[in-house]
Formats: sequence, structure tokens, C-alpha cells
Amino acid sequence: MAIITYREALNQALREEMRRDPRVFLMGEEVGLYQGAYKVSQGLLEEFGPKRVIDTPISEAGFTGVGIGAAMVGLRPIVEMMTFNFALVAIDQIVNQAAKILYMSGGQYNVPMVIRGPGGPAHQLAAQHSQSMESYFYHVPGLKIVRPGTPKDAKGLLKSAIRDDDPVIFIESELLYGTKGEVPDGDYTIPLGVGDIKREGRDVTIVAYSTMLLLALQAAEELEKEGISVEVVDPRTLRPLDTELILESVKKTNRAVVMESGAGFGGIGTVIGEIISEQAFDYLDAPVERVTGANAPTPYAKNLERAKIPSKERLIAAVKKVLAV
Amino acid sequence: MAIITYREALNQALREEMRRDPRVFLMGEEVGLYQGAYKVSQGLLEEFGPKRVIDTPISEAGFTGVGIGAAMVGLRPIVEMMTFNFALVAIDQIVNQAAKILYMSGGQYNVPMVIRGPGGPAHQLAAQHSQSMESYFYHVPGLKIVRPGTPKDAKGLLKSAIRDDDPVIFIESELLYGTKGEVPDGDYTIPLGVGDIKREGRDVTIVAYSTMLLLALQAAEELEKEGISVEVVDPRTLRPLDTELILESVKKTNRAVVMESGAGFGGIGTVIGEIISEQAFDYLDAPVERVTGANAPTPYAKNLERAKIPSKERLIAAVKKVLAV
Amino acid sequence: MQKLERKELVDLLRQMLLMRRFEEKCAEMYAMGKIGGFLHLYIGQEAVAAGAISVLRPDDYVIASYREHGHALARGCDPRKIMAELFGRADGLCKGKGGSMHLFDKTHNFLGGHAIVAGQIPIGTGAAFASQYEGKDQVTLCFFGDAAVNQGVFHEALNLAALWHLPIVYICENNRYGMGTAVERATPVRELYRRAEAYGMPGETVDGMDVLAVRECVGSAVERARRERIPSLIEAKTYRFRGHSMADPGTYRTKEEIEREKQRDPLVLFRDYLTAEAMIKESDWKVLEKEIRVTVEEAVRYADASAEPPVEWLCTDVYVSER
Amino acid sequence: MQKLERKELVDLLRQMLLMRRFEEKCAEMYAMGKIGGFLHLYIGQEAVAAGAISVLRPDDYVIASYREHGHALARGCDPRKIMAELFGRADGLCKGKGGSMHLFDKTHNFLGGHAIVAGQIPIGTGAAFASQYEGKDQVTLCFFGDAAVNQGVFHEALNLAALWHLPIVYICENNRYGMGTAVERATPVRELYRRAEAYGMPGETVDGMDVLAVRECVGSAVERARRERIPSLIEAKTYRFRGHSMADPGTYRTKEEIEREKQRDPLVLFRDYLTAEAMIKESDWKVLEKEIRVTVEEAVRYADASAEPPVEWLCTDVYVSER
Ligand SMILES: Cc1ncc(C[n+]2csc(CCOP(=O)(O)OP(=O)(O)O)c2C)c(N)n1
Ligand SMILES: Cc1ncc(C[n+]2csc(CCOP(=O)(O)OP(=O)(O)O)c2C)c(N)n1
Ligand SMILES: [Mg+2]
Ligand SMILES: [Mg+2]
Repeated sequence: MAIITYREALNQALREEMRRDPRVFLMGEEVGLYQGAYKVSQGLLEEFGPKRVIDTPISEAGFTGVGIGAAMVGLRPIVEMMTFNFALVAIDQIVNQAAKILYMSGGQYNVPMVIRGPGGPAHQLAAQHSQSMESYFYHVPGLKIVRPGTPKDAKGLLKSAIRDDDPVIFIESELLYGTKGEVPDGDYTIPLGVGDIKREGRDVTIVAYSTMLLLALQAAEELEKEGISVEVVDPRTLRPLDTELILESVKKTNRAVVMESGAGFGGIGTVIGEIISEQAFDYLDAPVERVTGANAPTPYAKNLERAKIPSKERLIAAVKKVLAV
Repeated sequence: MAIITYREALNQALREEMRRDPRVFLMGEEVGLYQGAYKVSQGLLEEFGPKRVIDTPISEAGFTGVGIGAAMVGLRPIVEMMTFNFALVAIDQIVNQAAKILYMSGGQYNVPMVIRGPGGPAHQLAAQHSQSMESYFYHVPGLKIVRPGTPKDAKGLLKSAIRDDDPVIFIESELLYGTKGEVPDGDYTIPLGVGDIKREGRDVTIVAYSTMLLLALQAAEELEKEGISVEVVDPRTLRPLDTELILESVKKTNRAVVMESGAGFGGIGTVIGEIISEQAFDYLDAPVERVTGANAPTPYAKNLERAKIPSKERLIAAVKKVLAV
Repeated sequence: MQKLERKELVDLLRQMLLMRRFEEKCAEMYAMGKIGGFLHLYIGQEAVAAGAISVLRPDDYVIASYREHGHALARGCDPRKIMAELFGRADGLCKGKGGSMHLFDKTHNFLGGHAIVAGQIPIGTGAAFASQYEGKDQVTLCFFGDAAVNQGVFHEALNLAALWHLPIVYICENNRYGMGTAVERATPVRELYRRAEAYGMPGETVDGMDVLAVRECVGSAVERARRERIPSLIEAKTYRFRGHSMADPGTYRTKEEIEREKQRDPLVLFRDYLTAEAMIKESDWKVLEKEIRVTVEEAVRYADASAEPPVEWLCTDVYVSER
Repeated sequence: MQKLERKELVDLLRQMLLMRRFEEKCAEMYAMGKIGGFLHLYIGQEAVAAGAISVLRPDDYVIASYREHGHALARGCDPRKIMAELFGRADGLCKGKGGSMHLFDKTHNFLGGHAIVAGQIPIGTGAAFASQYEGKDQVTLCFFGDAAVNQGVFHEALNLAALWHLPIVYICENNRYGMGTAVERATPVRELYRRAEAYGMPGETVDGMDVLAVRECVGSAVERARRERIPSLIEAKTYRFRGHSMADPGTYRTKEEIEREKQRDPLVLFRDYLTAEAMIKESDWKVLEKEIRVTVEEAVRYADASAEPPVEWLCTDVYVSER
């Protein structure tokens, strides 16, 4: 086990998969010469050359479509969105083409493609650059959605995504790139659709992923001191969602708090909350609590941004609410 | 009260608002010379001329942006999407610009604009033309989302949408254009954010809108004969959502079935289901049931399409399930 | 290009005739309710697909819009399976899941019909990218309408193809209308092939009613793409004799205009040319007509006999793992 | 265009100097952590915004990208309110909600800084549409970078403007890089103004380091737009002396290249020109420098003194009714 950053973990996954399979290539803005806007692709141009590490003009719809066409005829493209916010200009290609071609063609053409890049709020990037982009994708049949929260998960899940035969939306986070964690040595993968108990506990379940996972773990630590035992469930992939794992945990703890960093109305927290409410109805001792971002675009000012995004304090309050303490 | 079609009701709303306010104009593909792909704009070119009824090239992102800019400086554009599926090529303009400009400008520039057109499945139009497009919009702070189900609502809500000072996503339905209903005489509006009890009942609440509303009313009629009294709540607007009305009804009937025509995972039914589960927790005698489209793109074949979309039969079964009969 | 043998010429004629009669039958079947959804006929434009696709090798790629019956037939897809698809049957090209707007055929490298205007343009560009990536000398033909050139992805894709020297030929079928909107109401520069200049790409126009002219023009472009990796934009001037789809009231153009254009029916022009060149006789034509009639009837019979797709297929083919 | 009076020339110089010193201060403030987020400096490009915007009337519209401090200053927005916005304070132009990439100022018809590359192009086109709709003779200036021309909405918007004869001037500030990507690595046709041909629109290029040349060129285009409703695309050749944003390591271009380009510093060129023309003396320059220093310091003081926006503002301005 080595301790490396989330960024390095992603870089290793890209590198190892490109070594393993010559059909895998990386395409996007600044992925080559610049070494990646967030340096995730550092060194890849040097190792694999400009044929496989391809800098593009700013034409997200265009090069996403190129990825789709290349995938249909046998390549395995990885398309980088410099940040996932920019996927909105390419979303027709993703939703109307990538997600549906297998189905429309009656199973003839699949689209083995990964679209990856950072998403969610970072540091004062304001409204157009701080969106929880998974909301646009997880309800689309035909897409798989991954949101890894640790270096280990980032590497193992990216490798699975690259080897997957369907289009995968893989959303990283600017705020996680520099975080460190243990990563197994050698080649390993983590299957899509399998969640992970990041911390075991008895009294309450917190469901959280990506940056919110870190907050959840911190809150759990603090609550421990007050004698509250928190289980933290990280779904890791949102589609397929490991419903079973979430329900199992809630059936054990009988109480649930669901976190998400995006605006609250209609976000993934709603989906998870609803699954718990409906499918663990008889096990719940209190209604599911949700801790979400405020219902507003993300503001620039530091203090407003802080207020916009869920905090540890609000999470702890929610836990205490479901526990009625 | 006249009995007119949903299409005529929309046409009247457009016509009356264009007469009332010279800043209102209609722009989109085939809205003028062709009289509208679905004839919603029939006769408007003749009455208002090409300055105010504007045929565009196929450039949804471009002309949506034109609408936004025009709205910022004082006009009140109505942008027609020939079908809402095509809004995906324009979604960056809608989400990153229209929805956020008021906020980013600190309240200086508002975007009084309606984006309208039919959405949801129609008759065998297959995967790219049969999507429940509200899923892309209702979670976005800054947008309002309307989905009228009757001619009366269509007219009253469209007039409100046009007079509204924020961007409004107004999704009609190919399948409703020809349906008829009573519409009040003269000028009237229906406020955005106010739901409507379309049928009163005691035993169970069905929440449904747009084409699903019609199914719900049919099912209610049938269930009546079996002695089951169904209340049908039509939210009409999804954002703002009339949560109060829904909860009130559920608190009375203690049982709820939520319908939506789109694929089930993460759709609006989830949102409404979760609101009920959490906020009427203590009133529910059974978990909320959901009746949704199958989790697949929409197929072309008639029999598969029928199986894809929720049916009256499935709705009735769900009602019986929550009633445990 | 090499001069064509008689057999090849007659094959081209046969293909155009097949497209014509096949789609006339489609219109009938639509009226009978056997075909549903949107149905966009290619009648009047047959010379474009026939001429262009005739220069390809089997390993080349073809991609098109929702108006793609002609391209699928020219590519050699089985008419029976196409008709079954239009009927929404289990034996359809796409198991009945795609329908008229979404014919795909992997066995013929036919990358599909696509129903978001211009959506197929970057995808076709991606197929050409793959050929280059793998060092193969395949070429992609990417078809779209005159209205598609006003979409953003047209612009993005052509810029990428020119920048990266991709082996692709873009064929804009200018039938003078995007639905009810005449080209001159959609863009100020009516010579659509001139859009190529913005990308430093060769742009050419060709009479889309003349199958041999199309063949010649596309043939050179395909060679350029195959040997020198130079992409091209070709504008084929054509006309659709029917409405945009079966639902089109057609009020935006005059009967006179349609009649005038029909004087240049590509099928008649080519038949007359071959007759004048003494390549075919009246009797040959009759034989051809009969042969095609049999093919089309056989397609309908096949489609009719095919079962509806089983309901369990509704949720297959969403993910490969569940295929 | 009319020849400028001394006062007008000095005003232009003052404006460019203000942009320069203001942004040098921004860089400092960023290093001190008083400014957060992304910060894209305009240093090196000042002649473009100064020259172009100087020909406008107050009722004309201006819209720009995220690199818009210069445009906002040239348009007359209060430097104090800009700085307060960058500090994320309540007295900022946008109450601290927008930040560096989203300066808006309704009192100056400044339609904002926009951070989705090319996203502002159709929006500016919409402002011009509104002027035409209302029969007003306003003109819109729409600024964007060299990389923005490869986005689909650039294409769609220019086609619409040309088709509808909208009173707009598109100004492409070609600073030779989109982030780390040189123009020639992003498009095969490097003369970006030639993209105008695809829309039958006048396209011109101008030395973006020469404020008077920019003024002249944009001035003619603005007149054309105002009087004849002819839109134009102008490519101003310029260079940014700093990184793409504060985070840019700048490895994609050489120090020599930067030094060479700095020889044509637009501020120095213009100062030297005015000196050579005996329009200003060394002492005038000193006075100007001092005046600007005071302005910039005053802006920082104002921003520092301004309170953080109250937390209750988080959810206001989402909808007008809740404004
Ligand atoms: C993005 C998008 N916008 C609008 C439509 C609706 N629509 C379908 S075909 C069509 C006209 C296309 O015309 P053209 O490109 O000339 O092709 P043709 O139909 O003439 O073959 C329109 C507007 C669509 N399918 N996709
Ligand atoms: C759609 C989109 N893609 C990518 C980005 C990230 N990005 C921001 S600025 C930029 C470069 C833009 O270059 P150019 O248009 O030349 O303007 P300049 O920064 O040189 O002023 C990129 C890639 C973005 N903001 N929006
Ligand atoms: Mg056409
Ligand atoms: Mg640049």
C-alpha cells in the first residue's frame, strides 16, 4: 500500500489502462502539452505521444461526439471535461446519442467511453463553475455515474469505468485532487455499482459521497466523542446505485441522514432519501433527514459560498435531530 | 365558458399576451410561415407580422441565447422548442446563463423569458424524441417549470409564465394538443406554484400531471365503481412545487401514489414521493407507491412503447397496493 | 474515376429504383397504420445516396440523419429487415427499437440514422478519427441536410476534421428546405459548400439529381480522404418530392415548384440516359421493375410475418451487461 | 473617423493606464488572499477594450468573457465597485455574488462577464436583436477570445446576426492562446476574421496593440452596424503578458516569446506615440500615474471597508419575486 493523492491515483489509472489497452486514448482541452488543467494527465503525453493524448479546441460537443463515434467502431475513448460544468454544451451528445445508441441499434453498437473531469463546488468559482453536475445524468437510462471520494476508489473505479462497455460519467472533484490516501499496489479494480461502508456504526447512517464524504467522516469522529456511533455509507456510484447496502445499513441503525453538496430540490439526496423512506419504511424511527446545499446558484463571496455548501455543523445538527438528542 | 382544445388555449394565450404587450414576441423553428410544427402558433404570423413571429434556422443554442440577451435588455421573448428534446443542445444557455444571470449580476439583470414546446413521449417517436425533459430543469435554482394538463391550465399558466419576470420552462405535450376542455372567457391567469385538486376523494391521493393526469382521472373513475374514493392532485408547476397542497391531501387520505411518465430512477416522482415520505411521515398508513415509466430509453415498437409508459392498469394496481386491497 | 461497366450502371439504376419503390410502399404502409411515428421519405433524392455510397468499400463507414432509408438500402442493408424495423417487429434491423429514424446495421458498417439535427456529424467524425487512429485507410461518409449546417456541432466537427486531417467526406443534401424553411431563410450564404472555406477544407457542389455526377464528385473526395487524409464538404443540390414527413401540409412551397423539380426526377433522368446510351432497353426496365416489385413485396411479407418484439426486450440493450 | 482632440487622446491613455495599474493591484491582492477564485488578467490587451469601447454611446451595449476587468473599466464602471466585487463584498458591482468572472453593470449597459467560453456570443446577439426590434440605433460590442470561435454557439450566433442584419460588432481578441493551446493547434485557418466569410459578413483584422488602430477599425464597424445594420467580425491581434489565470504555470510558451511581445506593450506604444506627437510630456505622464495610483488605492480602500454580504443574501436574487 502506498499513500498517494487522489490526482496521482487517477493518473495511475489512466496510465495503466493506456498501457494495457492500445485502444484507450485520452482527449480533451489541455490534457497534453499543458499536462491537464488540474494535472491529472501529467506525463501522459510524454509516455503515449500525441496520437493517444489529444489536445482539442474548445468544442466539447464536437469532441464528445468524436469520442462516441470512435467508441462505436471499437476504440475506448476517455474524454476529459476540463470541468464538468462544460459538459452542458455537450449534453445532447451524451444523453441523446451516447446513452441511447445501444438501445436504438437494438444492441448492435455499444459506446464504451468514459467522460471524466472535476465537478461540484471548488473555491469561489461562482455560479457557472460550481455545479453538482451528476443531477443532469443519473436519471438517464444508458449512463453509469461514478463519484469517487478517496484515492483508492478513484483509481479502482476509473479502471473499471475504462474497461466498462457502456458510457460512464466519472465526476472527480477539484477539492479532492490534493487529498491523500492508501492505494493498493498493483492492478486492482472496484466494480461499478458497489457502495462501501467507510465507517461502521450503530446509531445512525450517513450517506455521503465525494467531498461530502470527508465532511461525514469528520462529523462521525466528533459525534463519537459524544457517544454517538455513526455509520458512513459511500455509494461511490450513483447509477447503478447500491441500494441494498444503503438499506442494510439503515435497517441496522434505523435512522438516516443523506448528504449532497448541490442545491436541495430534486437532487440525488432526494433519490436516496426516497429509496430509504419507501423501502425501509418499517425500520425507520424518524423521517430521513437531508443536508443539502442551499437552493441558489453558487455565489462568489467566500462567506456566502461557505453558507451555500453543507457544513459539518449542519450535518451534526441533522444527526442529532434524527436521534432526537 | 367555451370548450376548446389545449392547442387553441395555448394559441389564445400567445395571441392575447402579444396583443397586450408589444415587448412579447415568439421565436423558433417553423413558428411563422409553417404555422408551427404542431400548429400552436397558427395565425400569429398573419396577425403580428414577421417582426414578432420569427422563424429561425435550426440553431437552438443560438436563438435561445438571443432570447436571453433580448430579455436582459427589456423584451419578453417566448422561445419555442419544436419539441423539448431539442432543448438539450441549448441547455447550457438555459442553465448556465438564463437561470443564473439574475444571481450573478446581484439582482441587476433579470431574464423574463418563456421557453416552451411539447415534451414527453408521443406516438412511436422513439428514444431521441420521447423524453420527459422536466428532469433536466426542475432541480435548477433560477428556473420555474410548468407542465399543464388541461386547456384551462395551459392558457392561464402560459399567460402567467409570459408575465413572469424569471425564465420559465413551459412543457406541453403532443398528446394533449387535441384534447378539449372548458376554458373561462376573457383574460385570466393561473399563478405559477399553485397546484390543483382535479378530483376530490377520501381514500388515497394520486399525484399526477400532464398526460399522466388524464390516466389518473380515468383510473379514479374506475376505482370509484369499486368503492374506492381517489383524490387526484395536479401540481401543474414543478418548480415552485405546491408542496402544501400535496401534503394536505395526503394528510387527509393517508395514502399516496405518485405518477410520472419518465423513467423511474431519479425522476420528479422521486422528489414528490420523498417530500411526502418525509413531511407526512406520521400520517402515512403505507409507503408511497410510485408508478413510472420503465428504466429504458423509449422504444419505437408500438407494443414496447405501450409497456414503457405507465398504464391505467398499473396505476390501479398501485392504488390497491397502498390500500392493501 | 474509372468508367463504369454496364452491370455497374444497371446496379445503380436498380438501387435507385429499389429506394423509390420501397418508399412508395412505406407511404402506403404508413397510411394503413402499419408504420408509425415520423416517416421521412427520401423520394427525389435517391441519386445522392446511390451515387455517393457506390464508391465505398465494405469496410468504410456511413452515417446519416433520420431520412436514411435510401442510405441504408444503398449500403446493402436487407430491405426485409428495414421494413420489419419500420413495422416495429422483432426481426427488424434494430429489433423494432429504433424505427424509421434509427436504422443501424453493424454488418454493413452503417452507423445509424440520427434524429437530432446534425447530431450525427461529430459521431461520423469520430468514426473517421478511429480509422486514422488505427492506421486504416477506411473513409467515412457523413450525410446531413441543408438545415444541419446551421447547428453548432456542424461547425465544431468540421473544424476538428480539418485540423486533424480526418478521412471523412461530409455530404450536405441540399433539398432546399429544412422542414418548411427555405435555405435562404436560414442562412445568408446560400452556397452551402462555401462553409468549407472557414476550415480550409475543399468544398464542392454537385448536381444531386445526376447519379453519375454524384458518383464522380464523391469518388474524388473519397480518394482524397483515403490517400491524403483530406476531408471535404460536398453540397449535393437535390429536392424532396414529398413532404418533410408524412404529416407535412406542404404549404410553404408551390405545386408548380414541385412539378418543375419533378422534371428532373433522378430516377427518370438516369433511366433515360441509360436508354439513350443503349445500355438498357424498355424490356430491361420492365424486368427491373418486376424484380424490385418482388423484393418490396417480399419485404412487406417478411415484416408482416415477423412477431412483435417480446415485452421482455423493453429493458434489454440499455446496458451491455444486460444485453 | 474624426481626429481626436488632445483631451480624448489623454483619456484613452488614462484608461489604459487605469486598467494596467488596477490589474497589477489585483494580482497583489490575489497573492494576499483578498481575491479568490479564478482571476484572469487583461494585461497586454488593454488597447482592444480601450480603443473599441471608446467609440460607443452610453446607450450601446457591451458584453464580454470572464477576462473582462478591462472592458468594465473602459465602459466606465466604478473601479471601487469592481474591486469590492473581486473582494466578494456587499458593495461590489454584483453584491459579491459574481466575482471576477461575472461583472455586470446595468447603469452602464454592461451585460456582464461570462465564464462559459463563447456563452456570451448569442446573448450579445440578443441585445442587438432587441435594439433592432425596438427600432433603436444602439450597437452591441461582443468580446471573446480566439478559442471561442471553435464553439458551436459562435457559429450559430454569427449566422443569425448576418441573416437578420443585427447591429452588432463581434470582437475576437486573438491573444494567440486559449489557455495553453496556440491558435494554430485549435484551427486550421489561422486568420480568424476569415470565419466571417461563412456568413457573408465583413471580417477585418487589426493590430490590437495599437489603440488608435482599434478605435478606427471598430469605429467604422460600429457606424456600419448603427446606420446600415451590417454586423462585422473583427479580429484584434494582441497578446496577454500574464498567464491564462493566476494558476497558469505558462510552460506552453517561451520567455523569449513573451519578452518579444512585451516590446509592443500597448500602453508604452501609446505613451511614446503621444510623447512623440508632443501631446504629452514626461510630467503629464507622472501626473497621470499619480492620479491612477490614487484611484486604485481608493478602490482597494473602498473594497476593504466594505462589509461581507449578509448571509441572508445567499438566497435572494434567485428569482425576481424574492429579490
Ligand atoms: C436539434 C433539432 N432541432 C429540430 C429538429 C426538428 N426537425 C427535424 S428534421 C428538421 C429539418 C431538417 O432539415 P434538413 O437538415 O434540411 O434535412 P431534410 O429534412 O431536408 O432532409 C427539423 C427542424 C430536430 N430533429 N433536431
Ligand atoms: C465551454 C468551456 N470550455 C472550457 C472552459 C475552460 N476555459 C476557460 S477560458 C479557456 C480558454 C479560452 O481562451 P480564449 O477564448 O482564447 O480566451 P482568453 O482566455 O485567451 O482570453 C478555457 C479552455 C470554459 N470556461 N468553458
Ligand atoms: Mg433539407
Ligand atoms: Mg486567447
